[in-house]
Amino acid sequence: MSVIERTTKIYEGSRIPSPIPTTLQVDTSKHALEDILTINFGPNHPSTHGVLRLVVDLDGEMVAGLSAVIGYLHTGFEKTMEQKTWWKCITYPERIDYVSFQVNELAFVLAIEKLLGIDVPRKATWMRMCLSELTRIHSHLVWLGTSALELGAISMFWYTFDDRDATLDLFEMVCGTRMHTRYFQAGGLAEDIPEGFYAQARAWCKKMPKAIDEYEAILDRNAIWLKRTKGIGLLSADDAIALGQSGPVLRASGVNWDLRKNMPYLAYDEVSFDVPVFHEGDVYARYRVHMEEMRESVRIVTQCLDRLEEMRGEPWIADDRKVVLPPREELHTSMESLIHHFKIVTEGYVVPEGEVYSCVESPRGEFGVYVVSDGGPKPWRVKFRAPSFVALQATATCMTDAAIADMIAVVGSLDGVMGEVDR
Amino acid sequence: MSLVPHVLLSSGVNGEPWWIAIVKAFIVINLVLVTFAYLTLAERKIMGRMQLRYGPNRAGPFGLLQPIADLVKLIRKESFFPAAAIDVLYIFSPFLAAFTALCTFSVIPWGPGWEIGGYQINGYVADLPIALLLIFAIGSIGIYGFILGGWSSDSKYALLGSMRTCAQLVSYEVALALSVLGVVLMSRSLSLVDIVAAQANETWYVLPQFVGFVVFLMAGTAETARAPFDLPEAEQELVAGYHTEYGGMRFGLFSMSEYINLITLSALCVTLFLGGWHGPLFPGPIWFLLKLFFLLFLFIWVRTTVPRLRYDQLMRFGWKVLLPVATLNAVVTAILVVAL
Amino acid sequence: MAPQPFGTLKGFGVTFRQIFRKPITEQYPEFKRAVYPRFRGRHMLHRHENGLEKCVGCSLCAAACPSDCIRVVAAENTADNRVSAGERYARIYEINMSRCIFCGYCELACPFDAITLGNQFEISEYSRDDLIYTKDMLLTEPIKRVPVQDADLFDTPIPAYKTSS
Amino acid sequence: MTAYDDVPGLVETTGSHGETTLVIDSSRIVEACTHLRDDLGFNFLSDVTPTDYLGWGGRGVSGYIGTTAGRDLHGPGTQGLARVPDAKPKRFAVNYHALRLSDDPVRVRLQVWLDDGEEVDSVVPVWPTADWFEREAWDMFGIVFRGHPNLVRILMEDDWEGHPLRKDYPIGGEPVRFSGAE
Repeated sequence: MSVIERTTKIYEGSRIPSPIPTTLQVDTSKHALEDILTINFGPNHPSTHGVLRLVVDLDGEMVAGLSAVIGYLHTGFEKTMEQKTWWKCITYPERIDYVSFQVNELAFVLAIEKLLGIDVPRKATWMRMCLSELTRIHSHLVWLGTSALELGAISMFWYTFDDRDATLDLFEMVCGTRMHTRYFQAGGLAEDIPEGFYAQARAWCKKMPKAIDEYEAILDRNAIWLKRTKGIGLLSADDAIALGQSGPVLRASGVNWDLRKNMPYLAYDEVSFDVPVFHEGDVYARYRVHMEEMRESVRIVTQCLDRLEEMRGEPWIADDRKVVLPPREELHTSMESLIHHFKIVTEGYVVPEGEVYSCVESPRGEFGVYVVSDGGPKPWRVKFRAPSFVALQATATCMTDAAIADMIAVVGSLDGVMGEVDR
Repeated sequence: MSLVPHVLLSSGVNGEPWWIAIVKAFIVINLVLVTFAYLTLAERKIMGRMQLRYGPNRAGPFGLLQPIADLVKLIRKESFFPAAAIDVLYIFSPFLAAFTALCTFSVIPWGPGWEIGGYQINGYVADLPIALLLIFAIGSIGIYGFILGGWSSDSKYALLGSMRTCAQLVSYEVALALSVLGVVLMSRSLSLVDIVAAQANETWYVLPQFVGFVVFLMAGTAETARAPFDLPEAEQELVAGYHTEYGGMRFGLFSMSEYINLITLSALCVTLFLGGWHGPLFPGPIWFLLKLFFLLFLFIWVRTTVPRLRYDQLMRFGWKVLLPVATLNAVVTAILVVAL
Repeated sequence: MAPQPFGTLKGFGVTFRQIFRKPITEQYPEFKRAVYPRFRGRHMLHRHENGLEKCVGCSLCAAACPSDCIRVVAAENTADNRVSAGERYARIYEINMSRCIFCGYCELACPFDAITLGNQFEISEYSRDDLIYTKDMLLTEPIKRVPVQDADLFDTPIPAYKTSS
Repeated sequence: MTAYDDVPGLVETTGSHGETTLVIDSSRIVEACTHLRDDLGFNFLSDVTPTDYLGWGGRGVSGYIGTTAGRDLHGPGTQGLARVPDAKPKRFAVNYHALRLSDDPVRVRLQVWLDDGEEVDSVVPVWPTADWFEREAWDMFGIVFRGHPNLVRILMEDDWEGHPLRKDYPIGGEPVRFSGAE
């Protein structure tokens, strides 16, 4: 990883507002206070990605002060998970960031597996990668549709959601639900891959790049789109790192950092893909990163499919009777299997004492799970490191010299999912 | 007789009786209202097809009863108003907007005129020597409806919306007026009937006045607050702009006046640049409608495709691009008209 | 970057082309999209071919439920009242569907394949009380049916709990 | 392990599961963080996570059986409940997950132990991203970060009482709704 030399200067030094990093305060020397109009954007507003509330001080059309207020979707996931067994907890992380469900589940399952020290069959690893990338594309499509909608390009929403539906079809076929699948289990996958998946996924892989071309035809060269996104919401590489940004926001600021590349998990070191990096640090760069990442993800999915097709008939979950539910057909023949089944379902499997931090590259950046186990069947503490939570911290820094319309564009480009922010 | 304005008495250059004008005005208003109703349906249908969906198709065959269903819904809604609103202005503004919008159509010519039962019936409601000015004048009054509505409803979003409306409409009015100057110079008249007649003799003004035509369309888009210049009601920024606090039929009136302004503007564009009702084969009104629908389709198409401009970009575009271009166009036309 | 008027026009071409494509809208109440065989929808309780219920009231599903939406009260089968094939049967079996997250853990947990998540997804009601499904409702075949994709193509080589054991 | 010997206030270095944990004296956390950032290149703070260990080790826990590494039953016949987890020094642990965002990326966890009511210095001057994390920690656990620019609640309402993620915070008594048939 390295910070790529910028060809154009974004801005000098750091712009993190002081003393409070995450709120922009009205500069009384610049703005006459009686001209300031304070407005609540949200929690109910067409373009706040759910329930984000921005308290904005406006000087005419310009944003003079801003602070983000969050917590409207706080549902206490972390507390709830302390009351459930590890097995049941797997259904929770995906509901936190409901757009990148599968990746969140992966992070949590990886954390459990790290504590357990369990070996995962390679088929499960590759399928996990495949589904993670599908999730990434799904999330980026939702992002693209809604962000374009917020800038007024209404049609994009329907085009992206068409392809998103095709993506979700794959999830429905494999996992049984279109979102929130609980398909990844500690030790591997919940079920084998259905035979029809390969063909449909391949057809999807063929279709997707064309669809991305179409999106770019609408937006990429559109004069208004360029005007609205270029040079807006600037964030320098230093500021992005200092503010803990990750994922597309960080890569749009010129930092070549991708957990899949730099700290590979699963089998990301065995597939070839590029990490798109743009150095402008503005909304347009973030848009470009999202578009390129979708292309790269399609590449990864194709490679995963190639490998998965070779692995037909291989086991998809570890044969560890203390953790994994015994095979279905054994329940009627083997007493021991039935006992294990009952023990795992009622008590849950126990996870050795320890604390781990496991992180994956979610569509929004570094999604981390910090898990403490006391050796019992329930987690002692679960904490999610939510990339959107961090991304929203950067709103004030990005929002220098911005108009209301820019604010919408910037908040959209930071790609916050409120379920994840508030947890 | 003395109660009837002088305008109507002298309306017909061909001596049309005044009561025919009133009947015609009634018919035209209703036709415009029907066009408005089905324009909303057409917009939703066309946008739907462009967005891979059907658009409304449940109310009646092909959703043809949808406008009526919408009307019934709007009328049946509670007509509340915010406690802090200035109620007189709050209630008055939608009516002002709707009234002025309906008024302006009166001077648009849509046919050659016919003689039925010995009576001369002209293809317009009124032919004024200053028809073009009248449209702009009444249109400017209509802006008050939007501004007052947003201001009096005592909501910050509505206030921002009316601020934007105010600035945008005033700015683009200038470019709009300048863009038609070339046409006026070429036809040497402010009367729309004369302008149409002049185009029938020479050529459609869209060819010699192409720059004026483009500027007119752009400024007109801004004037009617359509995408990409729909900042006064930018949903993603200002929730609904100046009519955030309006509901029921009052909102319906605002919405109606916007659409009727769009229809009027397209009709004006047809009259000024596309040869009015003239065309081969079909009778005049058909040609008029065809050209009108083409322009309306264009507006809908634009709305489906492009993102919205930012406020300062909008202002810069209006003052720094459209206005100089329109001025230059007018000056060049003036020189050419005088020289030739 | 300078504005690119022709780039802008390209977008117009894309939107115009869509008019001639078939809309993706599915006319829902008349047309129902076929769900995949693994789809997890409304719960169903099953019976053996001889009419006895498969559920033996072991409460494993209730234990497995992450949202605690299943309530089972078991009772002993007697000679003159034999309900299930096992020793006990579920005297009360309720699912609060407004809490259910359709994770499918109950069907994974059930050792007798007595409960499965069917393909029906049209389960909205006007009242929360109506969403508390009792045993009778779960045992009867649902009135609303939805089409299902070809199971041979899409299901696992080893048929799991979706088919009867 | 030698790389971290110079970290100010280092109490001990532990490692498990391929992760390094540096236990830091709570009064010197800012020094330690500054050292980590400036001298060791840990420019990126991933996460700040407190954990409440109230009641930790109150009951026996079973070891994990059946790893590839072997079996650990803690003595037969005990149901594997003979062992209690290792005792923790104080009630709260605050974990800082730092990352060296460079070509040789390394993660390290700084751990600070606190008693109830004990305060710790804010690391916002070191890593600005700690701002919301520390606010969340205050909100959820009631840990006071000295010198934080704006230590107010972030997820809960401003007038909320208590800190929900503490182990002694009562959890809800909302019953699941059933038909009530007996």
